[in-house]
Amino acid sequence: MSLNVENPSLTAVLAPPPLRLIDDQGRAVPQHESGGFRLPTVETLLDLYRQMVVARRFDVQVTALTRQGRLATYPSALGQEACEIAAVASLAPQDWLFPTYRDSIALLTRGVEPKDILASFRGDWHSGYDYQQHRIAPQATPLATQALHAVGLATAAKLKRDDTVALTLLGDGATSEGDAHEAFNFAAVWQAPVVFVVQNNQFAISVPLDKQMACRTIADKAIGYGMPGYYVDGNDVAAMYAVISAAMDLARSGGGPTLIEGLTYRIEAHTNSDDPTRYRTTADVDLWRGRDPIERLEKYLVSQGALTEEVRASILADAETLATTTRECMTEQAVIDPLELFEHVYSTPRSALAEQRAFLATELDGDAAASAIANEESAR
Amino acid sequence: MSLNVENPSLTAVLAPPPLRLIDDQGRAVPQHESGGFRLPTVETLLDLYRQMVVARRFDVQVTALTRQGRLATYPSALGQEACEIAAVASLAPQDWLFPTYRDSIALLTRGVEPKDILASFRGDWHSGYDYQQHRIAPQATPLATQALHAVGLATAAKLKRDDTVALTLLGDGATSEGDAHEAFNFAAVWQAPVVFVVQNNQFAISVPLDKQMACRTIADKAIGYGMPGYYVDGNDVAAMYAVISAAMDLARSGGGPTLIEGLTYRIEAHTNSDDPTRYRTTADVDLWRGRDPIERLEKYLVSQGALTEEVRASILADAETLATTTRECMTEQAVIDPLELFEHVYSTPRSALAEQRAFLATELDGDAAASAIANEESAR
Amino acid sequence: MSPQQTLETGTAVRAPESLTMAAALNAAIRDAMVDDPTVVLFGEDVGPLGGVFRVTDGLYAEFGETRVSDSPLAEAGIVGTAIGMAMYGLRPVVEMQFDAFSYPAFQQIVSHVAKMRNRTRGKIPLPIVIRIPYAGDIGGVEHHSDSSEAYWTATPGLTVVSPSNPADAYSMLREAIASDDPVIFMEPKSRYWSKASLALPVQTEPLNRAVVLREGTDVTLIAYGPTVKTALATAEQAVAEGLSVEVIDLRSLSPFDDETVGASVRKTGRAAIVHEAAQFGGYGAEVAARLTERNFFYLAAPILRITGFDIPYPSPKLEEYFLPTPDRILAALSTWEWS
Amino acid sequence: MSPQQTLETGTAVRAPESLTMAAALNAAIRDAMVDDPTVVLFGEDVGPLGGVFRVTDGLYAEFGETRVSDSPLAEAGIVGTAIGMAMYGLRPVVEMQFDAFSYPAFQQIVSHVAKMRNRTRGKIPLPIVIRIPYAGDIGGVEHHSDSSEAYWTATPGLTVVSPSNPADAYSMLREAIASDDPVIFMEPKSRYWSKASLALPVQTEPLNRAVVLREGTDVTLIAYGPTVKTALATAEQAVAEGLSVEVIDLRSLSPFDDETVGASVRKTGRAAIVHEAAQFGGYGAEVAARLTERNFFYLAAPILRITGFDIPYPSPKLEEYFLPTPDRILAALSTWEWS
Ligand SMILES: Cc1ncc(C[n+]2csc(CCOP(=O)(O)OP(=O)(O)O)c2C)c(N)n1
Ligand SMILES: Cc1ncc(C[n+]2csc(CCOP(=O)(O)OP(=O)(O)O)c2C)c(N)n1
Ligand SMILES: [Mg+2]
Ligand SMILES: [Mg+2]
Repeated sequence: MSLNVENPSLTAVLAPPPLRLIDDQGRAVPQHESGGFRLPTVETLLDLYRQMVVARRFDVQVTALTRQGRLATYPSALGQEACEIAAVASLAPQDWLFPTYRDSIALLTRGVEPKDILASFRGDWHSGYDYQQHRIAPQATPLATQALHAVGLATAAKLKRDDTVALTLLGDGATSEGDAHEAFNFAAVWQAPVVFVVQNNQFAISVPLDKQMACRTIADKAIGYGMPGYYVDGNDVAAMYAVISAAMDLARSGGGPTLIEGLTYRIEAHTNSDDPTRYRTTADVDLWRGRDPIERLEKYLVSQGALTEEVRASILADAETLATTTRECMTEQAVIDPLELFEHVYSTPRSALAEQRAFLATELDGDAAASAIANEESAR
Repeated sequence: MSLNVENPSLTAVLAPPPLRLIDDQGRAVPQHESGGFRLPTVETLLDLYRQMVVARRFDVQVTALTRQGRLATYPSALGQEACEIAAVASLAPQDWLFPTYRDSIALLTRGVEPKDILASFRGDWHSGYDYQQHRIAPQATPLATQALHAVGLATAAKLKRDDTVALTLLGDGATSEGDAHEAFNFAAVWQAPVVFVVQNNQFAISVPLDKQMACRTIADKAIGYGMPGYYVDGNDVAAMYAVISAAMDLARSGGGPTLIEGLTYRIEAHTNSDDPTRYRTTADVDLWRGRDPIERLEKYLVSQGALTEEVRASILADAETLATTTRECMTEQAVIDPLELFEHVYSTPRSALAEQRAFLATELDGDAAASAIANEESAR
Repeated sequence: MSPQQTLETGTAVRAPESLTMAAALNAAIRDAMVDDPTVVLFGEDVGPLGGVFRVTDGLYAEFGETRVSDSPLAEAGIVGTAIGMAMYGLRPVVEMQFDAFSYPAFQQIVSHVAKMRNRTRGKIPLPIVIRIPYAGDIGGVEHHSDSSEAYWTATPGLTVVSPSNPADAYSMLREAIASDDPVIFMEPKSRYWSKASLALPVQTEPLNRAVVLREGTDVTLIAYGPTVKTALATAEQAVAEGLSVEVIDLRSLSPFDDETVGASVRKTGRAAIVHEAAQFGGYGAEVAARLTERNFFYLAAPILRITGFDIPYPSPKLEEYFLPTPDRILAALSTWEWS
Repeated sequence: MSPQQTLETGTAVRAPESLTMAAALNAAIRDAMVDDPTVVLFGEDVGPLGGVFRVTDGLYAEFGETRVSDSPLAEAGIVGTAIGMAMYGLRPVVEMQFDAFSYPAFQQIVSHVAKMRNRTRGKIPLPIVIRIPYAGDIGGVEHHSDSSEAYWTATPGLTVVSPSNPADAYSMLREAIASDDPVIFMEPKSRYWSKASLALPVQTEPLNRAVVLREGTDVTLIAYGPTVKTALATAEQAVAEGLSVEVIDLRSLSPFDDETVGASVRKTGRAAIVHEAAQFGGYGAEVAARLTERNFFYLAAPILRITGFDIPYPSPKLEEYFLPTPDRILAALSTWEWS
């Protein structure tokens, strides 16, 4: 598999073209080239469009806040909206999502409040939303580890005869980890109702795909586990949605796991502390800017007469409202009690932790007393 | 992939038949069914036969010694001789072998003395042969870990422009480990001169293949790494030898890694402490006894007039000589100095270890003195 | 066997029978599974084979594939999927076949099992039991005799326990399965075949408490898992030397029962800790350090550690030189100045 | 920059320049690669990017793909292949991107890197350096601030070191690469940007020795890596309180320099160890236990451990409450009875 996507002849020799339902120019792909998948309805696509636009606005806003130093870190998904939104849109309410650090817009799309998403990135606590309510696991940092959690949860649901499916997002780099392999294999052997969506953004931080794997496509890996695999244009939300939804249905009906690769690109740096000019050219980035998933769908929707100026304006207004909410939530300082550090490590109380908590409490009291005295003195 | 090999219709649906050059009845497979591989010469096959017979005699002998409680443990490879011997026979002198606990007969075939093979199984030391001389890594117990070592060594050889190839043996169960995946992937990305030979004996201790993986064949896994994969009848030494040799040539000429699956069966228990009646039927074992790799080749060689009674007698004599050597080496007690415990942990001396060594030395002296006194007393 | 009374757990009390530790562990899992349909068991060879040490013998036959299953051979996979199951309300009991084979699961254990509850502000507890047969003295080949407790006890978020006898094995495992916290349950291999007469379901001391197994006045000997037997033998042997040895079985390694052990040390003024693992950075360091910190002015002598040497666990023919013995322990105690 | 003399290593002495610890580490790898063609470097993002901390900056450009390379993203793979390379005569230097991301390599490190030499009776040494950026105080999100030293120091067969300043960073890394033993080289992230003026190639104390960084008479304060700075600040602050603090930088965690540290403790009669990792089962336990064992009758008070709490490393906004500070250290010292 080659990173060198500008060279279509090379890519063509090595891998089949990814599945598309809407092409680069925003035109519907002929039925016979669509691998048996059907283009979602215009209503569905319009909804996906709205979610992508809102998600991007959020992403851009948070990136800006991060540049201002207001967040500890933020991994942007700019350019990957089609994968992220299609994944979330394919979930039924009872399904679970297992995201990574990169998938904040997936959380947003599933209804998590900006302030709760940002809690971890601004350093308040390691993770900050209601997992049960949203049915979203904490965003995972240790790569590919969450894929196993997804398989376990899906298997538990199957054992309980619930019709819950788990969907997990992974990066291309993460597929190299042993945990990814074990997750794929356990899922296939146990016929777990789980869907693996690999966002192949062609880089693991600075490492390009051809130093990461030598297979034609990531989807090919599915063969070695005995599950279906799909190689999809990850900037075509229609295709991603159609394929993921089909996989969810398959899983829900007892058909086991599916591996889906969405070929896409990360437009922003890996995180704010990354310098992508060290490992890729502006030309490469520009090429992929030109393949923008939102613009592509926009062309299609406009061509269908579905995206009127009115609708567009209302979507943009939604996006702006969200951006405002996002900025505003950063002005409220979360109240974090240092003594909470000791609260959640165990459910069974431990005397040693109680001692350490008491120690910190005394220290804090001392500090408070000291600063009270200092304040008094300076007030004099 | 199904364990239920008695049901050919099922297997046939799920997987292609494994590659064979000599069939169950000892007949050469027609050229057009041999996947482009050529039957080795009769001389080569006769040599492989001799090595298999000798190896089996060793294995039977060691199993007997183990039953007598003379070894801590011994994992037998009875029934898997075609894989083991074909692998070793495909090695050039400069090549390295990375075996597991199960592959003692591979060591034997590469020239390691019985006493040096058995050092670890009788509990003298963790491993006991000359690695550099034989170019064999220590037999690995933590599953699949050695596959990564093989890839590393092969890559080092490539960097040094040596024409060394590394071959590693793995079990079917071991392919489930994350390390196997990482080894396959590193090898493919780095185009390392390494050959992976998976002995699919259809069990990982008690766990049958269908609880281990859901793919058609283990060889299929190669697709997901972008390397060639071969599904071979692991009881046909001719096919195993032809395929492994071709893979070694490919690796040596810069063509990168190959994954080879040999479908075989472990006739004995997993180790002497295993009770296989708990997880498989005698009928199953008998079925596979009937597919014996040595008998199959014997039929072929006899049909070719290559295995005369004279030759057979000389081979059996060789085997008996080896069995005798093996029994005899068990009567010599290896001299193991407890103080050697501290010798090899680090190359840089450590005062704490020197102290502990001195402590043990004093203790041993004390014991010696005490038993000397006791002896004296009892002599009085 | 007539039911005598129904405990809270719903398990009837059975007549006393002679049970090995392996059988007691087996009974504990079985009873927990009967009482609580959310308890599931999986791992390598735990199904039809009943585990390489037969701890799960018969459970597959009794509970079937949905509750007891052989997993693919991958330890990170086992622990990682157990995490997902626990997130969905199950209580997985998983087995690492031998101690050293828990290492592939290290990341899942340290970065997730130990931290999930804290990460989620208590919202995702992980009631998982990870059973690890550990330690040596069974003539095992390399990688089959490791003592890995120090890795787990150094990890905040884990509860680490080790029974030394069949009664505790039963009681502690039941409590571990019932706990909402993840528990690393370390089973001393060399004690699997030790026997006791038990009327199940037996309940011993709470999971987080140490017990004084034998009272004494001169020295506190602290042990756990496989070395408890050694410590008791030492105490017996010490009588002849006029030494009164108090023996403590820690049972819980993390948390450490400061109260029970501290009281003993303050009484005797001398203490030694015995374990199989290497000394440097071993669990005994924590025991010695914290007891000294908290009871320094009661101590007549430094706390000693009688442990394995700072080397990898040796091959079968050499393990006798490695393992702490009563003689070695008594010799160590005699290095103290006894004024 | 004019060559002044050619050392044994073949590296010319350069004029003094101001270098960060990251730059000193970079120079050490570079010089080692120039001197020894068997040194190779690989890991995640160590190539064109130069590592996420830029420790390998420029090396890919200078030495090319055959000696410096980005590997697939798999830590067991990185360490496992390094083992194979070392078996074939190379000296791999590999990077674990952040401390917690060394955990997937745990089995390869503990069961092979640490044990290969012993297993083979010295016939297969493994000259591998595993660089691990560790510890916190950089406002990192979860998993980016772990202190994992206790896992490695509890493992016989590993050498574990940690520099606290640029000069040691250079010298110790050169020595680690030259060592025939595998070395876990722990780099304190928060000190990467600390500077010193150095004339490379600089050679400081031998790899296995601790150094007394500041002499004092009342207390020995023992630190390593990130907390050395804290310890020095404490000593400075203590002057005002009339307390003379001796500061020791351990440098080598395993082996432990009993001689140097023991001498100091016997002199002062009081000691405390400072580290970021949690206290329970942390490396400080070994330090306290062994110093007490060996120097009990010189001690006027128990050895204290001023460390992180027994909790997972906290989120950025809470790390200030977790990390040992001079105030906290001085407060701890004041709990001793100072007669
Ligand atoms: C086990 C582990 N190793 C290393 C890292 C450090 N790391 C964080 S993101 C990253 C690259 C991941 O690439 P990919 O999986 O393609 O996801 P992407 O960031 O492109 O979305 C690395 C190496 C980690 N988080 N976990
Ligand atoms: C990492 C690891 N986990 C578990 C084990 C225990 N174990 C030893 S052999 C074995 C089964 C291996 O099966 P397979 O790979 O098929 O090889 P076979 O024994 O059939 O040759 C298991 C589970 C181990 N050695 N290493
Ligand atoms: Mg990526
Ligand atoms: Mg097998």
